[in-house]
Amino acid sequence: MRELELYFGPQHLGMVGNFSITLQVEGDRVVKADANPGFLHRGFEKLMEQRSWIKNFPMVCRMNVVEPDSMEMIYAMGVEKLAGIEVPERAQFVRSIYLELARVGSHLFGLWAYANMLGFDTVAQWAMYHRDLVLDLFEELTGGRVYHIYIWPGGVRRDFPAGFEKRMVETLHSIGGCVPDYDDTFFNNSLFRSRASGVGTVTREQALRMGGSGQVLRATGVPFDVRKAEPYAAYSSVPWEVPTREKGDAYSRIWVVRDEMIESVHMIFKLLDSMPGGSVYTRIPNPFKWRIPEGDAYVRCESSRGELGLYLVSDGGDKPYRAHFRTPSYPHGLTVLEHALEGANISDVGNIMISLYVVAPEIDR
Amino acid sequence: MARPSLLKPFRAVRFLFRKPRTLRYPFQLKEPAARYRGFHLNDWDLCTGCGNCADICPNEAIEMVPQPDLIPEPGTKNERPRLDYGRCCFCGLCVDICPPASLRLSRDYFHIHFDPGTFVFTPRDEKTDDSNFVPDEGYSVLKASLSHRKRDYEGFSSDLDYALFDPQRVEMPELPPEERKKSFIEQVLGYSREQAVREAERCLECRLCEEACPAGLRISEYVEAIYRDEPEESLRIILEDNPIPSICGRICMKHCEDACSLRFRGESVAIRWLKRFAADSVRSFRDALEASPGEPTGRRIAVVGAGPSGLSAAYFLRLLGHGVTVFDEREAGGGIIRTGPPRYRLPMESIDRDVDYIASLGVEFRFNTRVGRDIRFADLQNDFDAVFIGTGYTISRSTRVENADRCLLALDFLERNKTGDPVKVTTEVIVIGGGNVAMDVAREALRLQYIQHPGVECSVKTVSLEDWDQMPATEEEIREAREEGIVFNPAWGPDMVLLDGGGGIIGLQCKKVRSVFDGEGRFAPTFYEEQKMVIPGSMIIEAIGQGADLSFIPEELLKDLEYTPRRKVSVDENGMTSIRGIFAGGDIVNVNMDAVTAIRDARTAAEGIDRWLAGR
Amino acid sequence: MRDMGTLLEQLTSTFDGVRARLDDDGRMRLEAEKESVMSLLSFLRDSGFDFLQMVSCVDWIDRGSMELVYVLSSYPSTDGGSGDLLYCILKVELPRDRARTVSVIPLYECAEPYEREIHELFGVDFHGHPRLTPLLLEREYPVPPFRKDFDTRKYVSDFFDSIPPVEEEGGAQ
Amino acid sequence: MTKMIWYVLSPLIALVVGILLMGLSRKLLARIHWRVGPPILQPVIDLIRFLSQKSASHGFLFDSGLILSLAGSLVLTLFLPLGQYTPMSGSGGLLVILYVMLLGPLGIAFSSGGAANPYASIGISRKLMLAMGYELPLLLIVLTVMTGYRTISIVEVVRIQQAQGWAIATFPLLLSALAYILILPAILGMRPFEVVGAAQEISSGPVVEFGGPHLALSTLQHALTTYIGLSLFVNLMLGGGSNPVFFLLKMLVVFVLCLCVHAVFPRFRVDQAIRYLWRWPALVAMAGLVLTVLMGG
Repeated sequence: MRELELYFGPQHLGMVGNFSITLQVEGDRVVKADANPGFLHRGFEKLMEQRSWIKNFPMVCRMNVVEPDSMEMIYAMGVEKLAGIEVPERAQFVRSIYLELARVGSHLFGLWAYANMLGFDTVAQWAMYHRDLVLDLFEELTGGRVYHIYIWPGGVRRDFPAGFEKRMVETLHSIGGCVPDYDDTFFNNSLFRSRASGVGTVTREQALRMGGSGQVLRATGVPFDVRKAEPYAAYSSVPWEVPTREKGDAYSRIWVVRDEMIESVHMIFKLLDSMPGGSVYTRIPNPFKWRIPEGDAYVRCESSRGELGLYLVSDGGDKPYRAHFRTPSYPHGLTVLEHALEGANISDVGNIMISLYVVAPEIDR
Repeated sequence: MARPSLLKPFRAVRFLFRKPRTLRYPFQLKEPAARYRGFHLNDWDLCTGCGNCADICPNEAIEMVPQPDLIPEPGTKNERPRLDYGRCCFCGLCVDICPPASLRLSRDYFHIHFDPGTFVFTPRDEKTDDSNFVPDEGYSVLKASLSHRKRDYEGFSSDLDYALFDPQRVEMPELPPEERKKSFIEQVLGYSREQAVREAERCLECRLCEEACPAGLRISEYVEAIYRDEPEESLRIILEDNPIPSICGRICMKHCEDACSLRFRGESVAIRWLKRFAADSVRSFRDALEASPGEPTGRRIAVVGAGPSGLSAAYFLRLLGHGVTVFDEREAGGGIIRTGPPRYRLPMESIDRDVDYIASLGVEFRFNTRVGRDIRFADLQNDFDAVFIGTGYTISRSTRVENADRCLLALDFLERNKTGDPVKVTTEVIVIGGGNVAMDVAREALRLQYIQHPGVECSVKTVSLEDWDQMPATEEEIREAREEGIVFNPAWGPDMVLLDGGGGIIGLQCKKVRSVFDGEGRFAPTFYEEQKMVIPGSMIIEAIGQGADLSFIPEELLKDLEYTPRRKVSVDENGMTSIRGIFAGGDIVNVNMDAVTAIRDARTAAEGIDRWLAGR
Repeated sequence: MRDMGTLLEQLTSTFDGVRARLDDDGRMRLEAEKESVMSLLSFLRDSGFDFLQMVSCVDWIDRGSMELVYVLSSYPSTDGGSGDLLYCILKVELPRDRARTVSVIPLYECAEPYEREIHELFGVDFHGHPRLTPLLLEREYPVPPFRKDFDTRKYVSDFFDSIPPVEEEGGAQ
Repeated sequence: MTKMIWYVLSPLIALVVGILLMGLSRKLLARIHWRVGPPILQPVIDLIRFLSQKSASHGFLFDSGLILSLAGSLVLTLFLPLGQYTPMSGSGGLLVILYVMLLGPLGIAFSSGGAANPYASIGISRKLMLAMGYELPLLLIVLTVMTGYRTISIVEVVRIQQAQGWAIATFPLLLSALAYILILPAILGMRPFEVVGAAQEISSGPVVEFGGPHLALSTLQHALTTYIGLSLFVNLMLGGGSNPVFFLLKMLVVFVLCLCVHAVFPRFRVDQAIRYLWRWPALVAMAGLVLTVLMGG
C-alpha cells in the first residue's frame, strides 16, 4: 500500500493545545510518527532571565493551562531552596490541599479531553462541570479561576477565607457522589473498554527507558510518585496510597487517573483534619531589592501528569540566571508518544495522545 | 474495577428528567467570589502616585500618567496609574505592593467595547469618581464595561499580613525612659550595620521622599547604598546635597519620613537614622570621600553665622571654588544647633565632625567674632565680594505677663546647660510652651532635677495654649516627654506669675483657652476669662518662640531691608536680599525654621552668589 | 540500597578529573570533563541512576563556557519500595565557541529531545544524535536564541518592525 | 387535488420535522449533560445565519454534489408514506427507495471529493465503509419484509401492518426489526457509529470544507437523512401511522431511544463498527430472512 504523510494538528479539534504530529500512514496504520512541537513556544525560560524573582511568579503558571498550580509550586520551591526561605507549616498544608485540589481539577480536565476525544460528550460535559466546581473553589480561595497565582515564595498569598474548608468538603462530596455515575457510564462501559483497552500500550520496560513518570509509569505497575519518593509540602504528614495498574495501555492509564482523583480527595480530607494553625507566609525581602545568593538547584514535584522539575540557577543577581523546566509532557509527548503511535490505527492517534495526557504548552514552554 | 457492562451506561439517561445545572447567562449571573481579581479600583484621595504598582507590574501594563488637575504636594505626586488591560494579567502584585492600599481589584470583569482604545484605562473608585459606577438597581450586564461598573464591588484587596513590603521598621535601640531621664547620655543608640541594611531594604525606591526633602537629597540612592552595605558611598551621595549629615542624622525634622509611601499603613523608612548610620559609620569623612574644593576663583565671601545655613553656604561656596570666611560669636561652629538641642539628642562630637569636615575643605572660621561688635559690617562689605547672612533666630520671646521678668528664657536655659554651666533648677519647674523647644527645655529640666536633687520628689509641668491636637511639637517629642514623666497642661494660657512675699515664684496662674487661632488661621488666642487655675511651681521657663536679631546691620542698611508678610527677610531667586551683595538664608528667611530647609536656602544662595559674581 | 558515600569514593577513584561532593540536600554533585561523560554516565546508570530527568544547559558567557547539566535519579523498585533516593547532578563544561560533545541517547533514550532542544537553543552539537533538526522554533537565528548574547528586544524590533502592517478588510473606513 | 398538495407538503414536513428533531436532540442531550442547552429552534437560527454568510466554493462538483444529495433526499421523501399519505405510491416501492437512498451519500461524496481535503476524503471513505456495513443487514431486512408481506410496495406493507399488527410484533419479522434497531444508529449517523462526522478525529469529516450556504444545505440534507432513516423504520416495522400525527409520534419515540444510545456510548473505531455491523445485525437479519422464508414458504 502507498504511504501517506498526514498532519495531525496543530489546528485540530482532537488536540488539547496546539501540537502537531506528522504521521507516516499506510492505509489505516501509522508507520512512523514525528512529534512536532513549538506552536506554543513563548520562550518563557528566556523571559524569566529578564524579570526579577517576584515578577516571574505570575508568569510561570502560564506555562501550563491545565494545571498552573504545580508550576507555581515548583518555582516557589526552587526560589525557596536557593534563597533558603523557610515556609511555615500551615502554608505547607495549604499548599498540599491546594495542589491536590488542582490535581482533581486537572484530572477532570483530562477526563473531559479523553471522553471528548472518544466522542463521549456526556461524560466530557460532566467532568467539565465538576471541574468548574473546583474552579469555583479556586476562585474563592485565590481570586482567579484558571491562573490562580497563589503559591509564592515564602508561602501562599492568602489564608483560607472563613468557611472555606466547609465549602470545599461539600463540593468534594458532591463530586464524589457522582463517582458511581462516572463508573457506570464511562469507566465500566464495555464500549469504552473496547475502545481503550490494548491501545497505546507502553510496557514497563519502555516507560522506564524513556523517562516516563506519572500515570504513564504507574499504569505499568511502578508505584513511582515524587510525593512519596521525595516528599515536599505536607505530603509526608498523612498516609496515602499510590494507585497503580498493570497493563500499561490507555485503559489502565485512565483508571489510574480515576483512582488518583479519589485518593487526592481523601488526602485533602486527611490534610484538613491534621492542619496546624499559624501563619501561611514568611515575608520575602523587598521585591525591588531582592537578590538571591549564587547557586543552582534541581527541585521536583508531582504534577497531575508526572514529575515536574525545575533546574534554577542564580548568579547572585536580582533575576534568575537560568531556569529550565522538566515538564512531564516533554518525555511523554516527544519520546513515549512517538513510540506508542508506531503501528497504531489512525483513529487512535488522538486517543493515545490524550491518554498519555500530553499538554502541549508545557512541552513548548 | 467492576465488570464492564452494556446496560449500566443507560443509567445516565435519568438525567433527562433532572434539573439542569448550568446557568442561563446573562439572565442568571454568578456572583464572583469575594476575593475576585477583576478590574482595578483606585482611591485617588489615598493614592500618592508613588508608582510602586508600575514598577512591580510583570507585564509593564501600568503607566504613571500625570493628572493636570491634581496638585503635587510633599508625599503625593500628581501622577496616577493607568492600566493597559491588553497587557494586564490580573495577578494582583500591584495590590500587594500598594503602600496606602488605594489600589484594589474589583469583582467586575466585563468589558465590551468596539474601540480598543478603551482598554487603556485610568482606574478610580466610586468614592472619587461618580460617573462610571452605578448602583445595583441601575446596573445591567448588557452594558457592562470599564465605564459601567457596579458600586461597592470590591474584590481582591490588600492585606498587611501578605503585603510585599515590610510595614514595621527595624526598631531603633534606645535608652528606656527610666534610664535616659537620669543623664544627658544620647538617647538613641544608632543602628548596627546589620540593622541598617535591614532597614534600608524596606525602601521601595518610589522617591516621594526626595520631592518632599527641602534640600532635595537623593534619598533612595543613599539608602540603596546602605542596603548594598556601602556606607562610604552612601555618605558621598548625602554630602553632595547636605554638608552636615551627622547633625541632620539626629535632629532633622525629616520631612522625607512624613512623605514616605510606607507611612499610611506602617512606619516610614527610618531615613534619618539611616543618614545617621552613614555618617557615624565612616570614621574620617575626608579620607573616605577624598573630596576637594573646586578650582579657586579668587573670590571671597563672608558668611555671618556658623549655624546650619552658614555652614552649608560656606560648604557649597567652597565647593564652587570661592574663598569663604565664616564669622560667629561663639567659640565653635554649629550656631543654634550647638546651643539649642540638648546633648541627649545631639552630642557635641557630632557637630564637631561636620564642622571639622567643612573646615578641612579650606573654609576659614573666625569664632568669637561678633559682627557689629568685633568687626564692622561695613568692613565685610568692603573686604568681601559678597556677604551671606545666616544668623537665625537667637532671641527668646517672653509672654510678658505680670511678673514675667522673673522667668527664665528658653534659649539662655538651653545654652547654659549645653555649654557647661548648668542652671540650678528647683524641684518644681513649669515650662510655658508647646513646641519642640519647650520639650527640650522641659526634658533638660527634668534631667537637671535628677542630677541636682537626687532622691527628691520633683516635677516638670508644661503649659501650652494649644490643645493636644494642635501642639506644634512633634508627636515623638511629646511621647518621649510623657514617657519620662513630664506633666502636660494643654489649652491653658499663662495669666500671671504668682510671687511670694520675698519675690520668689510660687506658681503660675492660667486661664482656659477658648481658641488659639482666629477665623483666618492667624495667631490670636482668646480665653474663658473666668476659668482660672494655679499651677504651683518655683521656677518658670518661657519657651514660646524665638526672634531674629539683625542689630549688627547698620541702621542705614537695615531700613532698606525688605520683609515678607510673615516677617521674614525677603530674598530673590538667587537668595539675595533687597540689599545688593547681601544674601541670606536659614530661619530668618524660611518659615520651616529647621536645619534641612536652611541647607536648601544656603544652596540657593551659594549658587546665586556664584551666578551673581560671574555676572558682575 | 546503595551508600552515596562509597559511591562517591568509587567514582573519584575510578575516574580521573572528576570532582564530586555531596550537597546538603543529599544530591551528589559531579563535575567532569566532556571526554569522560559516556563512561561516567554508563557507570552511574549501572550503579542505579536509571532515570535521566533532564539535560539542561547554562550559558556562562563571562566564563566563556557552556555548561551541560545532567540531572539523574533512580526509579523505585516495582514492589513499592521507597526507592534508593539517589540524586545526582553532573555538570560538563564545554568551550562556548566550540560547543561539541557526544550524544548520550545510547544510554538514556529520553535525552533525545533535550539534546535536540539544546542544539537548537544553545547551539551545542551532539555527535551521534539521529536528528538535530529544529524542535521548537521555525526560523533561523543569527545567534542561538537562548545564549546570553541574544538580545530578545533587539531581535523583536528588528524582525517584527520590518513586517508591514496588515490592512484589515473593511477596517479603513 | 389533495394528492397534489402532498407532493409539496411531504418534503416540507420532512424538512421541518428533521430540523426540529435536530433541535430536540441538542436539547435532550444537553439535559443528559446537565446543561440547559440551546432552544429547540437553534438549528433554524443556525440555518439563517449560515445562509447569510459567504462561503467559498471548490468548483462545479462541490456545488452540484450537494444539490444532488439534497434533491435525492427530497425525492425520497415522496416515496415514504406519511401516515396515510404517500405522494408517489405507484409501483417500484421499496426497490426504488433503496436505490434513491444511495443518492444522498453519493452527492455528499462528490461534493467532498471536489473539496480535496484529506479529512473530507477520510470522512467519505468512512461513510462508504459504514454504508457498506449497514447496507448488508438493511438489504436482508428489506428482503425479509418483502418476502414476509409478499409485496415490494411500501404502501402495501404499511396497509398490511395496519390490518394485521406491526411487523415488530409478528414472529419471524421480529428478528428483522431487532436487526434494524441494531443498525438504526448507523443509518442515522449516531453514536456508537458517529464515525463519519467525528469532530475530534477527522474534524467533522465530509463537512469540513462547507461554510455558509453550503453548510446550510448540508445541514438540511442531514435533517432529511434523519427523517428518512426514522420514517423507513417506522413504516417497515412499526406499522406506519393511521394519520401523520401518529406517524410522527412514533418517529419521535424511536428518535429519543436512539438519542439515549447516542448519549451513553463512545464512538467505535471504523473497523470495530464494520465488524460489529457485519456480525450481530447481519446474523439476526439473516436468521429472520431464513425463518420467514421457511415459515412463509
